[in-house]
Parts: sequence; structure tokens; C-alpha cells
Amino acid sequence: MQGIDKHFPGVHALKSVGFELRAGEVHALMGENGAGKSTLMKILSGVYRPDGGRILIDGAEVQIADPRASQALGIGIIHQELALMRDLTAAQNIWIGREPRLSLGRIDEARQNADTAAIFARMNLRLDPRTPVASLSIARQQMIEIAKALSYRPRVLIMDEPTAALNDAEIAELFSIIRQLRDEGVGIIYISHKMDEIKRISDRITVMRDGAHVATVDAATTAIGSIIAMMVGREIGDEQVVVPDLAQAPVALEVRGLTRGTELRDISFSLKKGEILGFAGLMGAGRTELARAIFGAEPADGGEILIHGRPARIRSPHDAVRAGIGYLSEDRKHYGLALGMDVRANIAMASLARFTDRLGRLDEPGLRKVARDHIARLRIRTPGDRQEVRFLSGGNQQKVVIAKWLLRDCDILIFDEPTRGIDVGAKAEIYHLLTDLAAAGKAIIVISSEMPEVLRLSHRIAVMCEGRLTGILPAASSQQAIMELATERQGGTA
Amino acid sequence: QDKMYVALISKGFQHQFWQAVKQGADKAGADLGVDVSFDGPDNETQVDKQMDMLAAALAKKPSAIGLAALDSQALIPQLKQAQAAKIPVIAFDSGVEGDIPVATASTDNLAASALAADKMAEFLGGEGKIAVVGHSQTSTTGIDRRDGFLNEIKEKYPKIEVIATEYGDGDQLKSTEITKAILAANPDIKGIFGTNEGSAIGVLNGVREMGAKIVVIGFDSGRAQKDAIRDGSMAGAITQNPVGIGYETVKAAVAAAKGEAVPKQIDTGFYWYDKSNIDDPKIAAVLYD
Amino acid sequence: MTDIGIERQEARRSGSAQQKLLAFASLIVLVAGFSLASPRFFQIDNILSILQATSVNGVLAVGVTMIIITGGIDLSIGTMMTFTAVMTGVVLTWGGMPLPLGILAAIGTGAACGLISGTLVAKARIPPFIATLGMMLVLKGLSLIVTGTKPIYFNGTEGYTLISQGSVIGRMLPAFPVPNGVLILFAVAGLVAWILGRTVLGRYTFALGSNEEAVRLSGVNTDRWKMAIYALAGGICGIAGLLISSRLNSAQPALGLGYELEAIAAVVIGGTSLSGGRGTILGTLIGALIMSVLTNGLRVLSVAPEWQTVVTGVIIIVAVYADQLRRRGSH
Amino acid sequence: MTDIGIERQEARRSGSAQQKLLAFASLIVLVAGFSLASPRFFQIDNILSILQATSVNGVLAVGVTMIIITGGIDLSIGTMMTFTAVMTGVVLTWGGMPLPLGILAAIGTGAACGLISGTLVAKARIPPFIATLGMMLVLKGLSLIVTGTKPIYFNGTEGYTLISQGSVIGRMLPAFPVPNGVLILFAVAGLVAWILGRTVLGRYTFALGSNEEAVRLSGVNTDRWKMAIYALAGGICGIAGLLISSRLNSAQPALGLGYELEAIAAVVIGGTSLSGGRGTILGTLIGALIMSVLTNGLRVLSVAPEWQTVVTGVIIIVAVYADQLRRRGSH
Ligand SMILES: Nc1ncnc2c1ncn2[C@@H]1O[C@H](COP(=O)(O)OP(=O)(O)OP(=O)(O)O)[C@@H](O)[C@H]1O
Ligand SMILES: Nc1ncnc2c1ncn2[C@@H]1O[C@H](COP(=O)(O)OP(=O)(O)OP(=O)(O)O)[C@@H](O)[C@H]1O
Ligand SMILES: [Mg+2]
Ligand SMILES: [Mg+2]
Repeated sequence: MQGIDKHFPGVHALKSVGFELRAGEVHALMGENGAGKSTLMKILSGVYRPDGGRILIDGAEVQIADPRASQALGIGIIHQELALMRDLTAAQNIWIGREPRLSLGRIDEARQNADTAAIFARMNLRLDPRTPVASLSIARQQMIEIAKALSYRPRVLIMDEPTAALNDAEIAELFSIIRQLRDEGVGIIYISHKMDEIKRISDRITVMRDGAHVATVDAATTAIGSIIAMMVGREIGDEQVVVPDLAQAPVALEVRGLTRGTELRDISFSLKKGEILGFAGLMGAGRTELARAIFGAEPADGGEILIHGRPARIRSPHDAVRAGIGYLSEDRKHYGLALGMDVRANIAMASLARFTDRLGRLDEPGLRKVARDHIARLRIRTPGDRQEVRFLSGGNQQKVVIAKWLLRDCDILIFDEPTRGIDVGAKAEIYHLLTDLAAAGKAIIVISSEMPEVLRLSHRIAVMCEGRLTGILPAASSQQAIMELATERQGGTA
Repeated sequence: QDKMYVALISKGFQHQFWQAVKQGADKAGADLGVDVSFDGPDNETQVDKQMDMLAAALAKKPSAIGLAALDSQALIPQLKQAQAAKIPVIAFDSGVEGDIPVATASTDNLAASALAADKMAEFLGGEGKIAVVGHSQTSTTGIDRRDGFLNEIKEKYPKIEVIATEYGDGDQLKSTEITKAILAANPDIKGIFGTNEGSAIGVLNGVREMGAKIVVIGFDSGRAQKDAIRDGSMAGAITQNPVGIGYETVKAAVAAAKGEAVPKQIDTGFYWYDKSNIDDPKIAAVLYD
Repeated sequence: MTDIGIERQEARRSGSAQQKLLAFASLIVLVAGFSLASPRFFQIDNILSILQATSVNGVLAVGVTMIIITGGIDLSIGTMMTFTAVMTGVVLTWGGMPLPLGILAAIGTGAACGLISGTLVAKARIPPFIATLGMMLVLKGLSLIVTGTKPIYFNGTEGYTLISQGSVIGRMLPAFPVPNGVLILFAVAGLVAWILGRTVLGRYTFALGSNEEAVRLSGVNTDRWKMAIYALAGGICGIAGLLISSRLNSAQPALGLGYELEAIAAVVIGGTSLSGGRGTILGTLIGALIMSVLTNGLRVLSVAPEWQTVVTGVIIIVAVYADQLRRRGSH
Repeated sequence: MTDIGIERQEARRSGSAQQKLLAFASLIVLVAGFSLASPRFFQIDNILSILQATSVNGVLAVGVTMIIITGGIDLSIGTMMTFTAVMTGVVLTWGGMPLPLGILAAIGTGAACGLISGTLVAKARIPPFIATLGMMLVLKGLSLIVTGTKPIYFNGTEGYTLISQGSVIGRMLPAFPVPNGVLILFAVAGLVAWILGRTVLGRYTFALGSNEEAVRLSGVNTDRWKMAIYALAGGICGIAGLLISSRLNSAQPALGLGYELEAIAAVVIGGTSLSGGRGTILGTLIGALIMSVLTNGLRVLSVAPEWQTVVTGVIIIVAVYADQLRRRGSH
């Protein structure tokens, strides 16, 4: 790709960017949120047409007018935002447009399911190909997207933050597949904000900043620190978690025997004011379910929730928020944002009551002010607070959801994968923010599939497996100890 | 032991006219000691709905059926079924082709609206532009009333020009808007004929809203038309005898079910009424509110 | 509905103010066309008739715009309008109450019916299409039952027809006697535009249509707001009921079916999306005006009724297509 | 990695088959209720007339189910049905052609009209509501224009009424003379169910309704498939046109308006979501049956027509509510 240029209204997203991918290499593309990574890849995959520049494959210039043209050239992509048909099954999603056919336009479902099962087996994913996608967690949906891209057997494979929702075990699985593909000569473009991954998997690294190409370097010979410096233009300190003394702190949230079907089994724990409780576990361990149950999104069948020592009846998110609980969902697109509305409206969504007078009028100047404050505080990259959220880059959308809950100012905050898709710099800032919030007396639960994140933030670490709370560990625990609890099955079989 | 039961299938039930028919039928039912049911589709296009109603009526095994057919040809197979089951059929409001109905109680709509045309010509002195606001382009009554009126004008009054024929589905508001558009397009218009109650009142409203001074002739009755005729904003109207239609239909049905002879044609008549005769007992008896 | 590949729509926002003006263009073209085709069209009287003809449909359309923005639909507005008119008749003519109580009866009945629909949708989770279809049938039947299928006339109520047909403006500006019905339409439109643009209720209306689950998970009592929106739309139906019964000086129990389709068509022509989250009252007004200009113009030109239908169908498609082209062209 | 996920999904899937059976329950309750209320209801003749009454609406509903699953809507099906009947009349009665050509005319006309709607939706990007509203008006007008507003009778075509009213089964099983129209309904339903469940076209129908953008990003020519679906639905409208004209032995040009609402209602009562991506033909059939059992039953009970409307409205809401409760209960 040479001299690629792209404008959006109010944004010069790509400024004459050049990019080169060799066959059989893993090329990492890095940059802050909103740097233009996804846009560049969407141009390569035919979603957007560039305003200027050329694309060459094997030395010959090609025109990529639409996704089909890109596919025909052997380019496969895993989009940052999941693009799945929720009412269809996993297998149907993977083979859409390329269904194995029988006579009369019939689909060979058996073969389709078998092929899917084969891909899943290769990915070590235990999932029935006939499962409807709508019933899968974000992580599994992500796995479906990966399976779909693999099924194309592309020459060039673009992966835009494929691991944002995955945990270590799955990432390891994915990496072995990537290496295998690379050895087969596939060129892979890999976008991620997880620095350790970049070092582990990539051969070369291209860094972008503000829509421009900064540098392309060799992965093996470049230090992470200098890559980060190229990305953000400044140094980021690495801090260790400091566990405050909470012996005297009152309990903010207590959960007793929370149960729902087979998803949540008799879960009890308590959370103190000023404490950050991390939740670790494998995909499908039930952490999200637990959060949703506490928040009243899908109320539990049994058990008790006490807030500041008093039993609370939480049958809906409305009850929860009134009781001072906030919940940031792992699925920002479906559960976090009104994509068609602007940044200001989204940030204010949970706090409108505060900005309403007796006639029901909204205090727009007030809303504008808080929206702009949060845009500045979280460095949300947007042309303005009236930009529709769907036009923001993935990481910036995530920041908008965080801003929504910061503005609401809840006593108890449950953050489910809060840094999904957020760049290193911003991540450090958010960690800071959470620590500050805790220091200011908030009680915080952080659910994360990123072990370093859990270790970096948590004052205590709760581990779940198969809907049970298998243990709560102190801050300085080893990953080994966590993994043991995360795989501790009932009856001891692993 | 069984009380006799007569099923009436009409062309509608929501309009005043049909309610008056029903009233007559109910009265006959009470007088003669028989059960009467009355059903009809929402509007006069729904031929197949009427078919389903007839089927449901047949399932109830009535002593006789009264039918105001939306399309008599289309209903023939079912009427044959009735015939085979020895259920006599009385046609009302409009006729049914063939010899299946043992009697027909109806108004001659062609003649009735020809009378309206004569009256219109009389008020206009035999010349001028006029328009028709019809209630349906496709139903038999709609077509008959339009054509009866237009043909009479064409044949007898060469100096009268009909400049527009529009259809408002018998919806008052729609007919009002139509009238206003006609008046706007033709400021020199002298008269408008509305072919049923809803159309006539719509015309009246339109004329009133535009502040026009023209001859309005209506059809059927109802409170608003009667008031308008009394205060002079409507020149007059044709009325049928809906109560009589209902009454005679049930009467004939009962007679036929008992195997008695019934007259083949029962003409329930139509009348012109205006300010001068509206309170005449004979007229007042066939008007409804 | 991913946010990938939305290049097509990316200019929407910046273009949106401009877009409204451009939707207006379709209307202008129609008016200009009819004016050229017939000298009778662009006459003050005829223009006033068109405005008057827009009033009932316009008010209904404004009300249902709110519901459509939430991603719902209301099929009952036509028969609900009739039912509110009937209840006004019951209060005024049968009950002999003073006019303000009649007005209250119309708006109150509408709001109550709307609240029922809203409850069915929000609490019982019945799809809006079914809940309001059921409501439409129920109200249609009830109007006939309450009145005994006979119209109720408002002859006993002094000045009832003035609600829609009088002209406050005409008293001041005799040359331009805009009927009160039109003023009421603009007042209702202004009020709803204000609610949508400036109040919490409006904000939630858009938010519900945009992503209801996300709003619920923000701790908003979505059920309650949704019920409020349906109730408000019902109240507005009540105003339409007042307008139509004032024009007809009677409550006609058989009328109303089919009015919902016309109102929804006006809303969609005005650019509001049936999938929710997007819409403007100005657009709805323009949509309603396009419909009545079209109907009136074709009648003034004395086009045969069956051709009127054909031409209306074609022009509706063309107008929306033109709008579509402009949107695509505007980036 | 656990297999909890798998277990749970299996429970879900088996729940969905069960669910359809449960939707069936509403129908059973209705039939049982009416049978108890009147001995006349559960008679072979009456059951056959209910089935016959379902045939036209059922075929329309089956056709529009496909479109609704794509997330679209088709308001033109009622008038399209009429227009196809008219064209058959033109070919058979006016043109004196043999029956097969008439059948071809109906299906071909329907498919062509559907293709036009589909093109407007897919290529011109006109919202389905508007495209098919326009189509509805155009076809309504055209039917009147072509026929000169008078019905065309099929008296010249031997055996035309047998298409719907004859009984192939009756010849073999005289005790149970199921009319051909009903067989045709079941055949069409079977065909469409097969298409939806087994073929690529069916797959894209669901996929389009589920996430059109994602389908496009997968390199599928979404426009072409969408047009095919509208054309197919149009062809099915043509079959409905044959059925209704065969029942009436005539093409009635004014008929048709309002049939779309009834068909769409059947689809939604049958559990298909108006927002697309979800739906079954079996559900649509049950929905259509619920509607005609309701109508027939109330008539057999001699309920006054205005009360019929009220009761129908209430029962539709209750039936869907019961369905809703069951779904919520089932997990
Ligand atoms: N469709 C669009 N319309 C308007 N602006 C857009 C659009 N898509 C992207 N942008 C803008 O272009 C810039 C680059 O976005 P892009 O999605 O490429 O960022 P990114 O590098 O992938 O970020 P992230 O790490 O957060 O995913 C951002 O400022 C974004 O707001
Ligand atoms: N909305 C949903 N409906 C039905 N099943 C769901 C839903 N969301 C998740 N699941 C399933 O429930 C199980 C528990 O998932 P959950 O999301 O609670 O796990 P988790 O511990 O948060 O893990 P992760 O978020 O890392 O996947 C998984 O098998 C998942 O597929
Ligand atoms: Mg990105
Ligand atoms: Mg989770």
C-alpha cells in the first residue's frame, strides 16, 4: 500500500500511509486509539475506498472496490467490531456466501457442520457448530470470527484486535495457528494493544500515529519501550499495585449464596469500600453472568445481595443503579452504547436525571461541559462531543462507555473487560483512574481476561470456574495459583 | 321446538344505512317471533369475506338466509349449496342473478338517482356545471347511483355539464377534501350530488368550509342531512326505505321457510324529500337519525 | 447493523440540517409543478384547504413519529382518534358538560389508551405491531358499541366547530384566514419537536430506538419511559380526535381505519426510520404536506381517480428516492 | 474450556421445537372453546370452510414471511394479489388463452411486481415500507384501469373454480372433501419451509434479516438475493391471486386493500419478528389459522359484528401474550 489517504467529515484519518507486507511474515500494526489502523485495513479489505494512493499485490496494482474483490484477491479479515449474524449458527456464520451446495440450491449442512467442527478442532475450541451465535459470549463470538477468517484460507490475513476479548489460554491457541499459517507462507497483519503479544508473535512492527506512518522496525531488535514511545510520543511508567489497608473499611457489597440455574452456583463474597476486587477465570466461567446478576440485568433465582450492610432487592438495572451500582458491559456495541447517538448523549445516558429541570428540560450547556471534560480526561479522540459514536474508533468507543460510568459516580462499580481495545497509554491512565477511584472510597470489581491487568489492579483476586467461585487470592498471587483455581473442577477432574 | 332462525348477510354494518336495515330486520324478528342475526364485511370490496360469512351462516343451518350480495355471480356456488340444503334465500338491497333467490327486496338505485338528477336540473334551471362525489367506484350501489344520475343528465339535460366524478369511499372527511378540491378547481360550479350519507355530508362540509353557495343533493338520511335540509344548506335528498328493506326481507324469509308463496319482487321504494315534505309522516317514517 | 462499512452514511450528520432543507425541495417541486399545471392550484383558498386537510393527518403523524423513533409502531391511531372523538361526544352531547371537559375527555381517553398500548408493549413484551393491532380492533369495536353505531352530533355545544374551522388569525389578518386546526397542528408539532429536542423524554425516545438494551443497562427505567411515550402519543391522538370531530361537527364511529397507514406514510416520507433512533418532526410535517398537496393537486387537475392512485404511488417512491440520492450524493 | 455452553445451547434448541408446539396450543384452546360453545362449530363442513377461508390469507402470509424475515415488509401483497388475478382474467377471458397460460400469467405478474419492489428496495435503497406502499397504490390503480373498474368473470374458462374449490382429496375420500385451495396452501407452505430451511436462498433470507452489513462484508451479493426474495414472494402472491379469483370465479379489481395487514398479522402472531432474522412457516400457518378460526367461530356464535372486532383484538393480544410468557418461562 502506497500513499493511502482517507478523509472522513472532520477527520483526516489517513495521511499518505505506506505499508508493506511480505509473504510468510507476521506484521504488527500499532498505534494509539484512533491512529487509523482499522481504517487502513478496511481499505485493504474493500470496506472503504481510499481518497488517494495505490495498492499493489505481487507488484501489480489492484483495485479493491468492495469486500468481494478483496476476497477474490485472497485477503481475509477479522474485523475489530464483530460482524456476525446473531440469529444464525456458528457454522452458518462461518460459511456464509460459500455454503457447500447440493442439487437444487440445497445446502449441505452436514458437511458444513463437519468442516466447522474440523476448524474448531484445529483451534482447540469446544463448541457445537450448530450453536446460535446470539447465545455466545463475546469471547466465543470472537473465536467464530477467527474460525471464519481461517476458513477462507487467505494469502493475506488481517486480524484487527482478535484477542481483545480472549484470555491467555485462547491466545496461546491462536498464536500456534498464526505461526502455522506463517510457515505456510501466509502474510499476516496483526493489530493489538497488548504489548507482550506483539513481542511474542510479530516479525516486523509498523507504528502509526495520527493517521500517519511513523516507522517500520524489526520486532526482535526493538525494545517495547521504544515502540510505545513511537506510538504515544512519551514514556509510560509501569506501576505496581499498592494494596491499601482496608481492615477498618466498611463492607460496600456483600453477595450471599447467589445462584441462577447452572450458570451461577452459590456464590458468596464481599467487597469493601476502597477495594478493587479482580475476577479471573477462563472463558465461560460465569464472571459476566455474575456481574449481570448483581446488576439485575438477569436477576438471580436465589441468594442475597447486601449493599452497605442492608439487603437490597435488585430486580432490574434501574434498581441497581439507584442502589449505587454501575456496570460496564463487556459488549459495548450491544449493551453499552447507542451507536447512532452522539458522544455527549452516550456519556450522559446514565446520569440524565442530574441534568433535568422540573419541566423535564435538559441542561444542554451542562451536558456539553461534562462531555467535554470527560473527552479531555480520557483523551477520547473525536472531532467533537456531537460526533455519532459509531464513527469513533473501537478504543475510543470503549472510552465513551467508561466515561458514562465515571459521570454517574456510583459507589460500587463493576467493570467487565474495561480496557477492551484500549491502547497502552490509555490503559495506564485508566488503571490510574481506577486506583484513584478506589482511594476515594469506591468499591470496584474488575473482570478481566488479561492476567496482567488483574494482577496490576486487584487488591484481591477472585477466581471462578464453571459458575462457582473457587477461591479468593491475595494481591501478590502467582499466575500459577490463579490458573489452578480457574481449572478446579467439581470432583477434582480436570 | 326450535325457534326459526334467519341469517342476514349484508354488505356492511358500520354505516347508518345498514343499521337501519338491521333495525327493520330485528323488528320483523320480534313481530314474527324468529331469531335474526346480522353480519356484514367492513367495506363493499370484500367479496371473499362475504363468502366466508355466508359459509359460517350455512354452518348454522338457518331456516332462511337474507343476502345483500356484493357480487352475485361470485356467490353462486354457495347459493347453490343453500338451495341444495333447502334453505330459501332472499336477496335484499341489490338483486342476485339467476333464479335462486325466492324474493328480492331492493331499491331501484338507477331510478332513484335519476330522480336526483331531475331535481338537480330543476334547481339549476337546466344548465350549469355540476359534480358527483360517489361513495364507491366498484360497488353495485355506487355504480348504479352514479350511472343513474349521469345517464339522466346526459339524456335529458344537454346544458348541464358534469365536470368531475370522484369517490370518497363514503368517508366524510375524504369526501369533504374532495369537495373542496372540486370547488377550488371550478369556482363556477353550480351543484354537487353526494351518492350516500357519508358522501353527502362530506359535500356539505366542504361547501360550508369553502363558503360556497351551490345546490347540494344528497342520498339516504341521518341527522346531519336532515338538519341541512331544514336549514336550507342542502336542497334535498333521495331516501330509500332501509327499515322497510330489513323488515320485508325477514318477513319474506319467514314466509318462504314456511313454504308460503312470496312475491318475487318487493319494491321498498324511494322518495325525494326536501324542506317541504321532510316532516310528512310518510317520509318521516323512512328517515333515520 | 454493524458500524463497519458505513461509508455510505458517514456524511449524514454534517448533512442532516441541509438534508431537511432538501427534503423540503420535493415539496416545493410538487407545489411548483401543480401551480404551473393549473392556475387554480396556487390560490389562497386552495392553499388553506390543503393546510386544513393536513391538520388531522399531520397531528396523527406527529404523535406516531415519537413511537416510531422508539422503534415501535402504532396501528391503533386511526381508530383511537375516533374513539376519543366518541368519548368527547359522550361527555359533551350526552353528558351536557362544558367544552373544556370535552377536550379533557378526548386527550385523557387518548392518553389512557396509549398507556394501555404502552403497558402491553413495555411490561407484557407484546410486539408493538400486535399490541396496537389488537388495540385498533378493540377501539374500533368500542366506538361502534358506545355510540350504538350512530354518529354523535355536537349541535348542543356552542362553537365546537370553531376548534378546527374558526380562524383566530383570520380575525386579525382577514386576507389570510388560516383555520385554527392548522394552528393546532403547528402548536402540537412545535411542542413535540421541543420535547424531542430538549427534554429527557425526547432523549430517551431516541435512545430507546437506538439501543434499548444499552439504555436499560444504563439504569434507566425503560418500561416507564416507553409507557410515557405511548401515552403522550395517545394524548396527541386525542387532539386529532378533537380536530376531526370539530370539522365533521360529529363523532363518526365508523371512521378511522386506514388513517394509521396514511400517518405512518407521512412519517416515513419525512425521513424517520421505521427501525427507530432517527427522525424529525419537521420531516413528518413535510411528509404530511407532500401527501395532501399530492392528493389535492391531482384532484384540482381532475385526474381520473384510478390514475390518482397510480400517480400518488409513483410520486411517493420518486420523492423518497430523490431524497435518498441526495443523501448519497452529499458526501 | 468447559462444556456448560454446549449443554445450555442444546437445551435451547430443543426448546424451540417445543415452543412451536406450544404456539399451537393457543389454536387448540380456541378450537376447543368454540366447539364447547356451539355444536355447530366442530362440524366437518365448518372446519372445511375455515380451512378454505385460511387459504388465501395463508398463502399471502407465507409469501410475506420471507420478506419479513429479511427485515423488510411488503404492503403491496393485497393489491398485488388482485392485480395478478386481473392479469389472469385478461389472459384467460379476454385473450381466450388456455388455463396453464393464465396460471403462468398470475405467477409471472406477481414475480415481476415483486422484482420491481425488490429492485426499489435493494438498488434504489428505498425503505421497504415506502417502496411497497407505492407499489400498493400503483397496483390498486392499475387493476381498476386495466379492468375499467368492472370485475372480469372466468365463465369462459372451464373448471377455473376447481383450482380452489374442487377437491382432489374428496374424490378419494368422499367423507373429507378438503378443497384444493387448502392443498395448495399446504404445498406452498411446504415449499417455502423447504426453501427457508434447506437452501442457500433461505439461508440468505435469515442472514439478511440478522445482519445485512455482515452478509455484504462476507462478499455476498446482497442486492441480488434480496431481489430474488421479493420476486419469489411476488410469485406466491400470484398463487394467492389464482386462489381468490378461482373462489370468486372472477377478478374483483377493487378488492385487496387491507389483506396485507391481515397477512402480516398472521405472520407476527406466528412468532416471526418484524425486525427480521427470525421466523417459521409453521408459525405463520398457525397464525393464519388462529385468525380464521377466531373469525369463523365468532360468526358461528352469532356475536354482533362490532363485538367480533373487540373480541378479536383482545384474543390476538392474549394469544401473543401467552406465547410470550411461555418463551420467558422456558429458560
Ligand atoms: N466512518 C467514519 N466516519 C468518520 N470518522 C471515522 C470513521 N471511521 C473512522 N473514523 C475516524 O478515523 C480515525 C481512525 O479510526 P480507526 O478506527 O482507524 O482507528 P484505530 O487506529 O483502529 O483505533 P482503535 O485502536 O481504537 O481501534 C478516528 O479518529 C475515527 O474517529
Ligand atoms: N446472553 C447470553 N445468553 C446465553 N448464554 C450466554 C450469554 N452470555 C454468555 N453466555 C454463555 O454463558 C456462559 C458463561 O459466560 P460468561 O460470559 O458469564 O463467562 P465469563 O466468565 O464472563 O467469561 P468470558 O466473558 O471471558 O467469556 C458461556 O458459556 C457463554 O457462552
Ligand atoms: Mg481499530
Ligand atoms: Mg465475560
